[in-house]
Amino acid sequence: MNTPVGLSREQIARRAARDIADGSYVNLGIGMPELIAGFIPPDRQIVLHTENGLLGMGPAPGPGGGNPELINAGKKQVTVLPGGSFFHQADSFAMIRGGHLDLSVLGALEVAANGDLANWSTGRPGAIPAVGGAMDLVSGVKAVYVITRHCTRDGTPKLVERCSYPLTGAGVVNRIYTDLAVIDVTADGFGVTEVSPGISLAEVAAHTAAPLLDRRSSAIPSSAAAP
Amino acid sequence: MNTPVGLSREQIARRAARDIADGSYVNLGIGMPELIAGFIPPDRQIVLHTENGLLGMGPAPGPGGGNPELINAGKKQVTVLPGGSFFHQADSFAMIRGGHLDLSVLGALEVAANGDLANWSTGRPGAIPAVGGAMDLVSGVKAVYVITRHCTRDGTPKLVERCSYPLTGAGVVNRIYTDLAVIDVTADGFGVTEVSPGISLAEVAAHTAAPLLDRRSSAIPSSAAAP
Amino acid sequence: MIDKQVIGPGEAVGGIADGDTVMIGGFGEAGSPIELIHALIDQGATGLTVISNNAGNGEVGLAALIRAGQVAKMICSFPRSSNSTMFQEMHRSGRIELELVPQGTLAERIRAGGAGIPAFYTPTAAQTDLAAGKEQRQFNGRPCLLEHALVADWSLIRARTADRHGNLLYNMTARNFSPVMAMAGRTTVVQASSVVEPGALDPETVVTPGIFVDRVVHVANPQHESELVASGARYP
Amino acid sequence: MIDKQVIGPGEAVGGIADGDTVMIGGFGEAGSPIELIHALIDQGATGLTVISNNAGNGEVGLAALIRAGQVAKMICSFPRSSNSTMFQEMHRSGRIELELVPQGTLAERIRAGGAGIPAFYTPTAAQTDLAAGKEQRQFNGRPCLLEHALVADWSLIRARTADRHGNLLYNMTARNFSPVMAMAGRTTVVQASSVVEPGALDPETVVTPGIFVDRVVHVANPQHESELVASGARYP
Repeated sequence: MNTPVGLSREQIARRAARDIADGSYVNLGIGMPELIAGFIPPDRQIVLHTENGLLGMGPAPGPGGGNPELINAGKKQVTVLPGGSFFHQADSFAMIRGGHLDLSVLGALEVAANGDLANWSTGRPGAIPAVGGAMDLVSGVKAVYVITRHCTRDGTPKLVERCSYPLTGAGVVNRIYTDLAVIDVTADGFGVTEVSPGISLAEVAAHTAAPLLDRRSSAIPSSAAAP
Repeated sequence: MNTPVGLSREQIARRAARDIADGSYVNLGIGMPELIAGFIPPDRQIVLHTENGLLGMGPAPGPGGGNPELINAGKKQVTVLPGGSFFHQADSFAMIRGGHLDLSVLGALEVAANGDLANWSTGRPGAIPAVGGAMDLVSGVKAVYVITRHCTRDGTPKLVERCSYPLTGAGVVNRIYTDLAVIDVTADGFGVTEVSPGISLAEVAAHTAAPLLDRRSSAIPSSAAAP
Repeated sequence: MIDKQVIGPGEAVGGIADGDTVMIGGFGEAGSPIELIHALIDQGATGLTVISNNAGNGEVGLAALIRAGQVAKMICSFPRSSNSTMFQEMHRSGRIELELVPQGTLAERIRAGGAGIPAFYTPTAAQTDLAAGKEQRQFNGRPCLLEHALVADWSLIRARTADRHGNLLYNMTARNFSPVMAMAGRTTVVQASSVVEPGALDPETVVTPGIFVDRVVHVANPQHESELVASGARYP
Repeated sequence: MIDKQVIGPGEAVGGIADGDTVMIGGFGEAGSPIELIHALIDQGATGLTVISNNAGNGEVGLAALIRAGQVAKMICSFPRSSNSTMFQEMHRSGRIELELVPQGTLAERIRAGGAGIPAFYTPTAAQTDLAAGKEQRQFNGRPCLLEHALVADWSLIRARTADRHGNLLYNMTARNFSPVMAMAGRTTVVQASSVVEPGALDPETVVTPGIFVDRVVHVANPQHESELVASGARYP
């Protein structure tokens, strides 16, 4: 089944960025979450944390301005903004594990209706597992958002009743931003708070492998998701 | 029973200082241990640690040169030597508890023949207990020396079979420097390795409330203790 | 825009409630946030649990907070002072509870609170009276105690320099407990002798990153506790 | 006189023995002590347990040490690399063991080793496959795992500046694991881009105090791993 065409990667990132409060301390995971940095509304100041040891991370350096010793967790060259600071790994993870970061935005292989997240290993025999800081982030940060395509390339739903891949953390996800919808993880399961322009709730449900609750508020029309 | 006249406080400190190896990292307790800093042989460099957050502690400042924010664990004003560094309490005690300091020199209320040390509380009803870093030092530092008068002012031996005061640590003392002798804590109990000039082993034994082993080596004549 | 600066010590300690737990930085007077403590006396919250290495000197700062009857419990390593009997009198008469903690264990429990470590083992204080009531377990052949993290509703600390993001530098041995208390306070309040713009501090030399700090108040010339004590001053 | 400086990388890694545990600093190439690693390849000790966040890139540095067959076990958080299959091949063929540890737990276990904490509890990795074989216990209503300290016979790290006492400064995000590894190594060996006299560093800004450092070797112009990888270089 082909997934209907909803938001682009950039549009998903922009939609997620809208929900990050002014003054937040935020860790953005590798991949699609990184795009969020480019869409922070101009009236807000967000402090980005990268777990390899920098608070106040700025955008990629201009041509010729980079330094191989000023990198982010994805090992890409970055910059440091005024008010930034460097620190070692134990201090960096004290920020994460001690509950000092307001938000962690991560990608996902699967998210379950009970908030379980799988994003570090397919568990396939012979695959080399690599976890990095994902388990620390989901266990320590105040809120965890997932930003992901609603389905895999072959159309398999990533939002499921129970994860089939090894867990990164149990019951850790608060909210999911996809090309098709914005979905909260509630005590009763997935609650759709927004569907993307041109997408119906029935389409979202058809591409989700778990029941959906309609939690859309008339106060937040789905057209608000338009970029 | 009057205690015979052996070494002065300064002579005990000088004797103990002779045994501190070049390049050692040392924490000196409050009181008589502090005197050791003035008797380090000039051909040796010893790095002094003070647990309130300084490595490379120097002597008291000259007149008018002090700073109430540059103090030692006894809250006296000190200086910082070239190569020194400041750090917070958790890092300071990581040095102590992580086994990075070579030597802790402490005072004592009592030392037992099994190496038990009591130096933080008399356990008297109504006394306000205060422990500071003593328990951390004895549990973490590679070697613990005690420097003390052999007896209390009223002549009661401080070297005993078993401590009567609450312990600072069990089996932690390696060596004791007193006005009368230098005594190692061995698997078999107190071993006298040196007696002070003019003092006999019998006199040391008469003022010690535990059996003494004669561990004096002919290679180290007792006159070597002369200042 | 991130600006954690507040107007004065009164605003800085606003919200501290009866029964709260408050960490107070300093080793003796070095690093003690005396203006914040005095503001807390003015503010009047009672039944406080105070976590601080010492129990104050003379009749100013922490000793004055104790004398004011606002502290129900002290968690500290060294509550004796040569020039104050405030804590001792209150403790002997049963008006203030004491939890005595070895200094290194105190620092480590505070750091653990800030770092999200609920508990850890340490050989410090094993086989002593301070092991009473604590779980014991052997590691590497040594008896160790299980020690629990300390967190606080508030941490009150003093810094030499702060920027408006809350990045902090300290002054020599006045650093002591402040960096770990900044981590372990749900709301961390800093009095700083100077406040600068973000970007004025070298990111390599920041000791406490701003993420650990909630409020910064500029106190250009903090009082020296030892001078107040020597002059026989009392607060209020 | 305290002078921890040694002559070259060969002398710096002298004494590393078969079967030793070696911590190696760095997050990817940032902070990786590449000259010390190459000296260890020349030196030839085998059966090593290596503790490092990653498992190397290309065919230089840590990847080359692995290829040389000197590593029996890796303890790391992220052994995958886009440009190296060295570790993966060795692991799949059963020639190298892997202990996978979440990055924050890895950092905290190393710090614990340096701080004399034999074990601690953390919620990280509870209820996941990485909890297998670990003790679990509830704190504050959350399941937590018991994690044991990591120590090493040797720590090999890279700094920007060292003095002859071993006080260290780092360069930006190349700091990463080095300060905690310096604490947890029985012998800590540092390659520094510049070596200065004691007193040249501001005591307020020292990141790693010299007490944690045993040997300093001056490597004025360390190679850049990414450039070596891009050029297809192999070591030796």
